[in-house]
Amino acid sequence: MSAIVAGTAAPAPTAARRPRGGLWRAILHNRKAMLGAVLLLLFILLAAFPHLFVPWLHGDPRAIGDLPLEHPSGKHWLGTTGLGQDVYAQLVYSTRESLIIAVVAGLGATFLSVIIGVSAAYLGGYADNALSMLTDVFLVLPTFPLIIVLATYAGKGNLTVIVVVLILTGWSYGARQMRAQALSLRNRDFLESARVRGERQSYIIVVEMLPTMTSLIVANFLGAALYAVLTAAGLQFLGLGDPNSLSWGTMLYWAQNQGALVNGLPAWALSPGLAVALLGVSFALLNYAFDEISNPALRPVRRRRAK
Amino acid sequence: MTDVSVYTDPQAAVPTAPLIETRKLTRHFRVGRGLSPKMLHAVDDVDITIDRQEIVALAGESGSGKSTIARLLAGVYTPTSGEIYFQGRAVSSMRSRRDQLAYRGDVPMVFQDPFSSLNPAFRVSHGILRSLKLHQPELTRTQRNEEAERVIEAVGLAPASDLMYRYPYELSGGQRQRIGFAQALAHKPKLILADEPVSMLDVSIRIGLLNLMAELRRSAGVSFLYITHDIASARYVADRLLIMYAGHIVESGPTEAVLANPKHPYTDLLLGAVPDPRAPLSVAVEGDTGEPPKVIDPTPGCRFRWRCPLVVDECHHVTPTLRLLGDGHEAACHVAEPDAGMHATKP
Amino acid sequence: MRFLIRRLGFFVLTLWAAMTLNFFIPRMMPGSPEDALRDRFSKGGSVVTPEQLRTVLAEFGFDPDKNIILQYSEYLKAMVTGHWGVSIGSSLGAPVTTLIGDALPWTLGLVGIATVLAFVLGTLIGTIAGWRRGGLIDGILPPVFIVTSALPYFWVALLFISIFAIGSNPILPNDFNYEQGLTPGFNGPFIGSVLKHGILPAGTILITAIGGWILTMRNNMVTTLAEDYVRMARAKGIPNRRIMFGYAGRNAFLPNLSGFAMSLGFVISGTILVEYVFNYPGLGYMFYNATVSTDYPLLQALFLLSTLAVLICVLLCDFAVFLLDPRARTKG
Amino acid sequence: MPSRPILEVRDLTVEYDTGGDRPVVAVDAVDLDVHAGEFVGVVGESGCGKSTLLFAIAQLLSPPAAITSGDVRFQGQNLVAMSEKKLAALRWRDFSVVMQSAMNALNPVTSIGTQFRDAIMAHDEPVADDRPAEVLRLVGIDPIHLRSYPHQLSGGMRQRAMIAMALLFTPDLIIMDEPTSALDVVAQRSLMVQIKELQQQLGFAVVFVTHDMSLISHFSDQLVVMYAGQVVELGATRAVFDHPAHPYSKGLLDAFPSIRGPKVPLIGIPGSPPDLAHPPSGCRFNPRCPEVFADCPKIEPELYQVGAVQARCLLHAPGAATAAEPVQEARS
Amino acid sequence: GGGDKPIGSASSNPSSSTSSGGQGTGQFKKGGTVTIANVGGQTWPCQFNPFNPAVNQVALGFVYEPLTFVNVLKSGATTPMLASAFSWSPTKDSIVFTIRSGVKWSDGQPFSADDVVYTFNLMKQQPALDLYSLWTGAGLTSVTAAGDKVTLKFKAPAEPYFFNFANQVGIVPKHIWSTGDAAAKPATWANPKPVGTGAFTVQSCTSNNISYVANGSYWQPGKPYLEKVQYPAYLDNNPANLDLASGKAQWGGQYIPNIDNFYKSKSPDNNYWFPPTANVAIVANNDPSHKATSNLAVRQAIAYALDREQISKIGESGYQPAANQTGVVTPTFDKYFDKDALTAAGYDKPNPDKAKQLLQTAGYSSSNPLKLSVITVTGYTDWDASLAVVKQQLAPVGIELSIQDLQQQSYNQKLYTGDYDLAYSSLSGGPTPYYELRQLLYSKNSAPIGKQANSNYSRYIKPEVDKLFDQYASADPDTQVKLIKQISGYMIKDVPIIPTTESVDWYQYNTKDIEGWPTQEDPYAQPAPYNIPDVGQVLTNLYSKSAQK
Ligand SMILES: Nc1ncnc2c1ncn2[C@@H]1O[C@H](COP(=O)(O)OP(=O)(O)OP(=O)(O)O)[C@@H](O)[C@H]1O
Ligand SMILES: Nc1ncnc2c1ncn2[C@@H]1O[C@H](COP(=O)(O)OP(=O)(O)OP(=O)(O)O)[C@@H](O)[C@H]1O
Ligand SMILES: [Mg+2]
Ligand SMILES: [Mg+2]
Ligand code: NI
Repeated sequence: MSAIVAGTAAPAPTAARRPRGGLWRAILHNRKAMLGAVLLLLFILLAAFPHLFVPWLHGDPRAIGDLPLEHPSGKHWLGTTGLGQDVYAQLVYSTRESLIIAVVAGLGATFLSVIIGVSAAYLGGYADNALSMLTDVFLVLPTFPLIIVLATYAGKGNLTVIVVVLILTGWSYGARQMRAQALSLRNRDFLESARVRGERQSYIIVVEMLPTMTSLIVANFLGAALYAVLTAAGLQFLGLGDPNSLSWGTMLYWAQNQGALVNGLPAWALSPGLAVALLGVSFALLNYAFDEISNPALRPVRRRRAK
Repeated sequence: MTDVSVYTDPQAAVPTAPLIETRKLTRHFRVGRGLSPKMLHAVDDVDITIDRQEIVALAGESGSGKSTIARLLAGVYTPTSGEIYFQGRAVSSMRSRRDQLAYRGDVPMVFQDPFSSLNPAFRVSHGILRSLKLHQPELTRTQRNEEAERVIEAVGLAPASDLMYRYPYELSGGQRQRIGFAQALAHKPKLILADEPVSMLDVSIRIGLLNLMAELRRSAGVSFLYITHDIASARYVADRLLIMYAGHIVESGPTEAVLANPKHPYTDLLLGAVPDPRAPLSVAVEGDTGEPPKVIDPTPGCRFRWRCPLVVDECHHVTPTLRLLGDGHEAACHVAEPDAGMHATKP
Repeated sequence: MRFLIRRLGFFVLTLWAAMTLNFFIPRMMPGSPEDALRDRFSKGGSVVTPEQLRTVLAEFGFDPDKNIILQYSEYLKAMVTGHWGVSIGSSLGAPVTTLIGDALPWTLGLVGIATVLAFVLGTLIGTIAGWRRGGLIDGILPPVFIVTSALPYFWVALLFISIFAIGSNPILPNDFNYEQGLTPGFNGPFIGSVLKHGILPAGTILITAIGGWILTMRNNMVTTLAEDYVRMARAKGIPNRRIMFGYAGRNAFLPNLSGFAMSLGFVISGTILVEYVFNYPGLGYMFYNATVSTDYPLLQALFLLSTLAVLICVLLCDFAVFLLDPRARTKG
Repeated sequence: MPSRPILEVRDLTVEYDTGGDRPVVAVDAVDLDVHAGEFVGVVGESGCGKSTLLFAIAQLLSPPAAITSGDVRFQGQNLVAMSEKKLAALRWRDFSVVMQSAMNALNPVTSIGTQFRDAIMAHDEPVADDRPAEVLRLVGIDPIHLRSYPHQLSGGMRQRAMIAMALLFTPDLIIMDEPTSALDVVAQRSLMVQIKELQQQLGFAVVFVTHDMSLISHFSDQLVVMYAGQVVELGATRAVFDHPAHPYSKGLLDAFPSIRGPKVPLIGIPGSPPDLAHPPSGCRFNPRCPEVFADCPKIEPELYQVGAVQARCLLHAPGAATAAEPVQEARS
Repeated sequence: GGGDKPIGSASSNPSSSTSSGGQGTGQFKKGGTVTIANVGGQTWPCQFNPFNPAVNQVALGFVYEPLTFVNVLKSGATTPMLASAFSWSPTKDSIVFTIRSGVKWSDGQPFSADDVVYTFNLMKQQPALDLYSLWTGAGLTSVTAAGDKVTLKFKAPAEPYFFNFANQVGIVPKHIWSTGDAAAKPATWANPKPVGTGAFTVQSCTSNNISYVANGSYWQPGKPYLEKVQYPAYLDNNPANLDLASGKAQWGGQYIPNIDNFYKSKSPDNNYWFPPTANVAIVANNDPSHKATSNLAVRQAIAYALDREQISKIGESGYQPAANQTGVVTPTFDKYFDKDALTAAGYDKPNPDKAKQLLQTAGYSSSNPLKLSVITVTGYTDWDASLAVVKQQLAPVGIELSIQDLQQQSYNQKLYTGDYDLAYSSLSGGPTPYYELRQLLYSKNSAPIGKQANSNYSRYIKPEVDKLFDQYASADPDTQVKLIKQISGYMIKDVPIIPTTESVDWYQYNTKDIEGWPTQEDPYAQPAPYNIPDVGQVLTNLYSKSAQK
């Protein structure tokens, strides 16, 4: 699992000088962002309307067929599983769960990061100490074993459990960044200006402070989503997910346990991993591009020669 | 700067009391946590009085505590000790949200840095509209918009209907600074705390804002606490001038009197350092390095004694207090004398 | 100095908090060592009463009926004094220290070295890419590694196995840390075998981990290069190499360093998959096993160890920042 | 001037590629001469291209900025065409640069002494061992601070340290970009006086950039007023202050109050500086000019000789009421 | 084939009861190595304490030997090991073993009846060692020696426990276990250098691998033929399977998906054989608190609805044969199998119509479908696959099955305390069906809901059945067969559990160099390397072809 997914280390102070409408334009003008966005869009379509992508013949991803371990063919584009299920159909239908895990866990972790990081920075004093400590404890706890313990505790590796576990273990990295950024904002004059104006603390945190951190929050979300995709796949691959669910990690688990690779069925073994990788890549590309968009210093330069 | 409706004071509760007054206002900061906490005396025993329709300039070295005073008055910081009286009423007694809102409405602050004092995520009208909503809740949405346009035009930004929907980064520094003033005006204030409102601006824009302040005082009856490094601009707008050094007010008096006849050696030094193209080059080389003082756990004595050319023994043991040395002219110096300026600067 | 004392305070507090969690989390898991043991017994086709199982476990030092607070205080004491007890899971009776002692060198050797290598190489490549922004290296490596950093580790591993290690005469071994039958020691064949067995797992770690470091370092570098002191160094006529490493690189590196320490927590987690796929006998798989077999003593020791490892790394990185960044020294 | 100038800038144009439709022309066909031992002040509003001009002179521009035309001749050699290697040899030894903010221009992670040493090692020039201490003493800093790190010095000390560093090889030209803008008036005054003294003592030429007209009035020999990337007025400082020829210069001089003399109402210059990617046609100052007339938006003015100074204003164009002639050819 | 004597019969001649397969004494030259690929899921802790259930798989059979070997695959045929003979008292509450003479411990000390007595009494003193609850559960009252005779006395008829005490208890040397660390803490003693009577001794052990070498002074003349045994620690199936396929390991105990393609086709020397030994079943919760599953009609409906052949074929890739409702594993225990009863009840083939009908009588219909959930263990992928098939089969008769994959821990807890509707489960067998059926159906193995049951998780309680089990212990072999047929009658009648497939020994063997493997034709022991003490039987029979040249 690559841990180093979340954003740049130095949040750019210029980050916030961007109008909202400009974001889409910026994405459209950034090749990496475009590629990432297109990939993500494709996955969203797959998740929303899987049936459109699966020809009527073998549409039910779970249906047990009588032709197990088939090689890819016109009928089964990516072959069949050990139970004779159509791999391609499974791949398409699995998008939904994998995407849900990524998005929900990403949102959840980001939400926690923001709440805890920003509160710590804004409240200061003992509250800051306590919250920072909590963050640090979660950071140094070995994540994966914790996940295993939690997943085991929850008894059943169903979707909710995995998502909750990913959120619980995924927020701390972001919270630290949030806190750092919020600290740098804390004494910015526009916040004091709001205070002098007579605004309440809660209003200042939520309405004045958070929007200026948008780019970091988005970067954080993308990083957390990437982390969630990869970790969830790892968990399911280890058999800690629900083996009856339809998701890429589960497909890999089955492929591994039914010996897809060693039995010469690479399409079955590799395609779910590739899907995970592509979803991951789309998040990583967006994240990377987002850095460029929010920090003009990182934008690619056209080299021009004087004279 | 047109169309500012003439400001009428809704008769304050205590008519004789000054608009705002501080008594022994003190603010200390803790520096260095843990084993050896130290106290930084940012502001010590400061007495300031500002009357209605008065512009008071506060000048002094960087780090001398000017902003801290403004923030204390604005309620961003709470005083370590001492009290602020607004129209005769102690600010610390204003506990309820209503009282506090009312005070904040009367005493807005304009921040030093036009680049960081507007929230980059919102249109520039955001702060103005919020102020109107908080301090004039009776207005409807359209009325608020109209009022916002009015104050934006009042600070000389036209066309307001266009400017107010821009984002801060779409405005120049001078325009932003004016938005800051407009935001303060939206409160229908009695006193605007202006913390170095022009220091970041080009000379060409700077004077426009100073003129605006004078205009607001005249037409809307607003008082100002004008904080600056720039003595010349203080002279341009202010009625009275306060000179601060290391957390103390060291000299105060009518602007012209202080400039013409500085009593405190620091004031003298400061005035001598102001470059002036209209005056011939006076190369009076001071051996002074101009290092700003940090007042950490001070001992009694004059805080300027280390740099003072006139230092006497007494300066090392007794903290000088403000003494009346002329018509409304006070200085905190053991050696300053009441009559004619004793350290003549001009040959 | 105060900085160091504060860091030490943080260290102790965090360790305590983590250890407390480490105690309670496993005990919140369903099942118990008895159940796990019972499951194993029933293979023999015999009837064993739960009471009897408890006697067996009691023999190995497990007493579930003891007051939990008492257990907790004894646990803390045991952890601190190094009396980690014996496994009550699948390695029933094996001293935890021995189990860990056998596995630790392999984990450190494989995952540790690969991770550090990824960090060092990634930082180096990132430095160069950032320095020559828009150049050849910058044009190729960062985009490539964005992609690899998003690949699932185990999937890359499987891919590698199917490429390099399948068939009757594979190029590289797919499992174990060295060839069966070799006697461990400082002899050529053994070391060669260890290296050969390490290539695939380490290569996989490298490929998936290096990307993040390249990207962050590159971005830091680009940001740093815009700083005035870099321009100033150029104005001084200082040679490029010195500017690249001494001025830009060093400053760009600092924020990465603490990021590195923080990411170690994730690294230890990653070893589970490495060891699982490559049948590499290290701590990761042991962790997994201990978890699924409710092996409290082993689990606790492993938790302690990995928490400690991360904390020490954080501390070391703090210390390195302390050495490299004079500002940290006086901040206090 | 009797001797040939040590620095001749001819037709220098610098553009920033912003990715937009048109580049920002931050320096537009600037000509400038600096003679040995001369103190040349460059003033102008924020964003008018002063820093860009300095960096272009010192060949320190980095993308997206690039010199698109013009020469910079220093001691007869064209710096624009010079290779990095030769430039590096020339830098610091013959001309040095003092940057706008000393906090950012000193490498935060190495000591002042190391930064001196870096500069010394980058050049073959023989330097006495105690030279750093000597120059520090020159600017009034205790050499003990060679061991200090930048953050341990106050703003004024850092600025002085920068200036000391610039004096290391006793160059012929020092380029200073607002070296006092971050300082208190008192500190600013004392630093300026010191610079002036050193200049008189050591005889180097100074190009000094600021936007503070009043500051420059006391110290510079020659004055260059810039507006929107162009030089709008040029001449001996006293002459410009006494009889400003360009309405912009007049506006500037009217824009700040004085602490002496009678109190007069001032007006300032209304409007705001133009967008350099889309500058106004004709005279760039015409939208803000109080003396604007019909030709202004149509005809782009050149520098015309007006008494002792040169000004880029159509009021002084040869055909206009005041007798003036273009000076382009007159220069040799 | 040797004599298929049931356990009860006394047999004194070792060579007469061992199987054929080219066995004999000293007929093969020594040499060669066999490598075992059997996933232990852990690295080796290098302990060889035969009383430690976590490690006895690498100690028993290799180093330690039982008194008598009981062959499960041959209905409990016995092979004398450390006891050259045994005889039961007529009431079967006392048994006398004749201890073999001339046996030496691997450290050279002579083996004697004292060691046997010591071993059993140690288990009495240290209840933790008494893995099979001989002293507490089986009613053992005394173990005494007289010359080369050792007598075990029981409170009650104890023949069913013969399998445990004669076959599964490894005899340990008194001279080692009565001193030092071993004596102080026999239960937890690591025993890193085990001294036993077995055919092999531990040469070296690392966390990766255990190397055994032939015991030079082994009591069976000429044996073992093999020089060495390597037992690497595999953490996961895939690497082990790869090594088996490539021939790097020759003896496997592995589930290999698509084995014909992946393993058998790789080499003509690669062989496998999966002898069935017990049932895999859907255990229904018979407790009245579970409305649906305590309803006989529902259980019958499930039993009728299932197409066990299909479950076997798709779910288990055909490796595990279909089971039958009698609960008797065939063909292993064919002689206890009452085929007629099965056919009479209509359970010999799937009958979905009948199932639907039964469900209707129970009040379920397509508009009111029966929703049931079945718990299973995460990681048992073949079970998952089987259940996927079961689910598909139950759907048309109107049962909506949801599959809950649980971690072993949670699964166990639910299973033991009865917190489930249906559970997919399997138990181990024994030399006769009695062993498995008793675990499944004997009321003393049950417990109220919420309390942990020993093995009767379905909570099937029927005094008539209990009585049949009680009679079995003292019955003669023929009566025993009858009793088991009667018990399986209750399986058909009450359908307490629904067997689906028969669990098998996963067993792969490579004949390139090694021969002498157990085969279907010569099932002289359970063949998978994880069976103890059967592994010892196999190891003494294997020989290297290359060493014969
Ligand atoms: N929140 C704070 N915590 C600690 N010290 C503070 C804080 N705010 C101000 N100070 C210290 O108090 C002293 C006075 O600061 P203040 O900002 O009032 O000075 P100033 O006169 O406004 O300076 P400047 O002209 O540079 O704005 C300084 O030494 C400053 O470092
Ligand atoms: N990286 C950049 N990309 C695009 N435009 C730039 C960039 N840097 C500077 N500019 C533009 O170039 C112009 C000149 O900038 P420069 O920094 O030279 O101004 P300056 O006169 O030094 O201002 P100041 O007094 O504020 O230092 C400005 O209008 C600025 O907007
Ligand atoms: Mg201030
Ligand atoms: Mg500049
Ligand atoms: Ni990862």
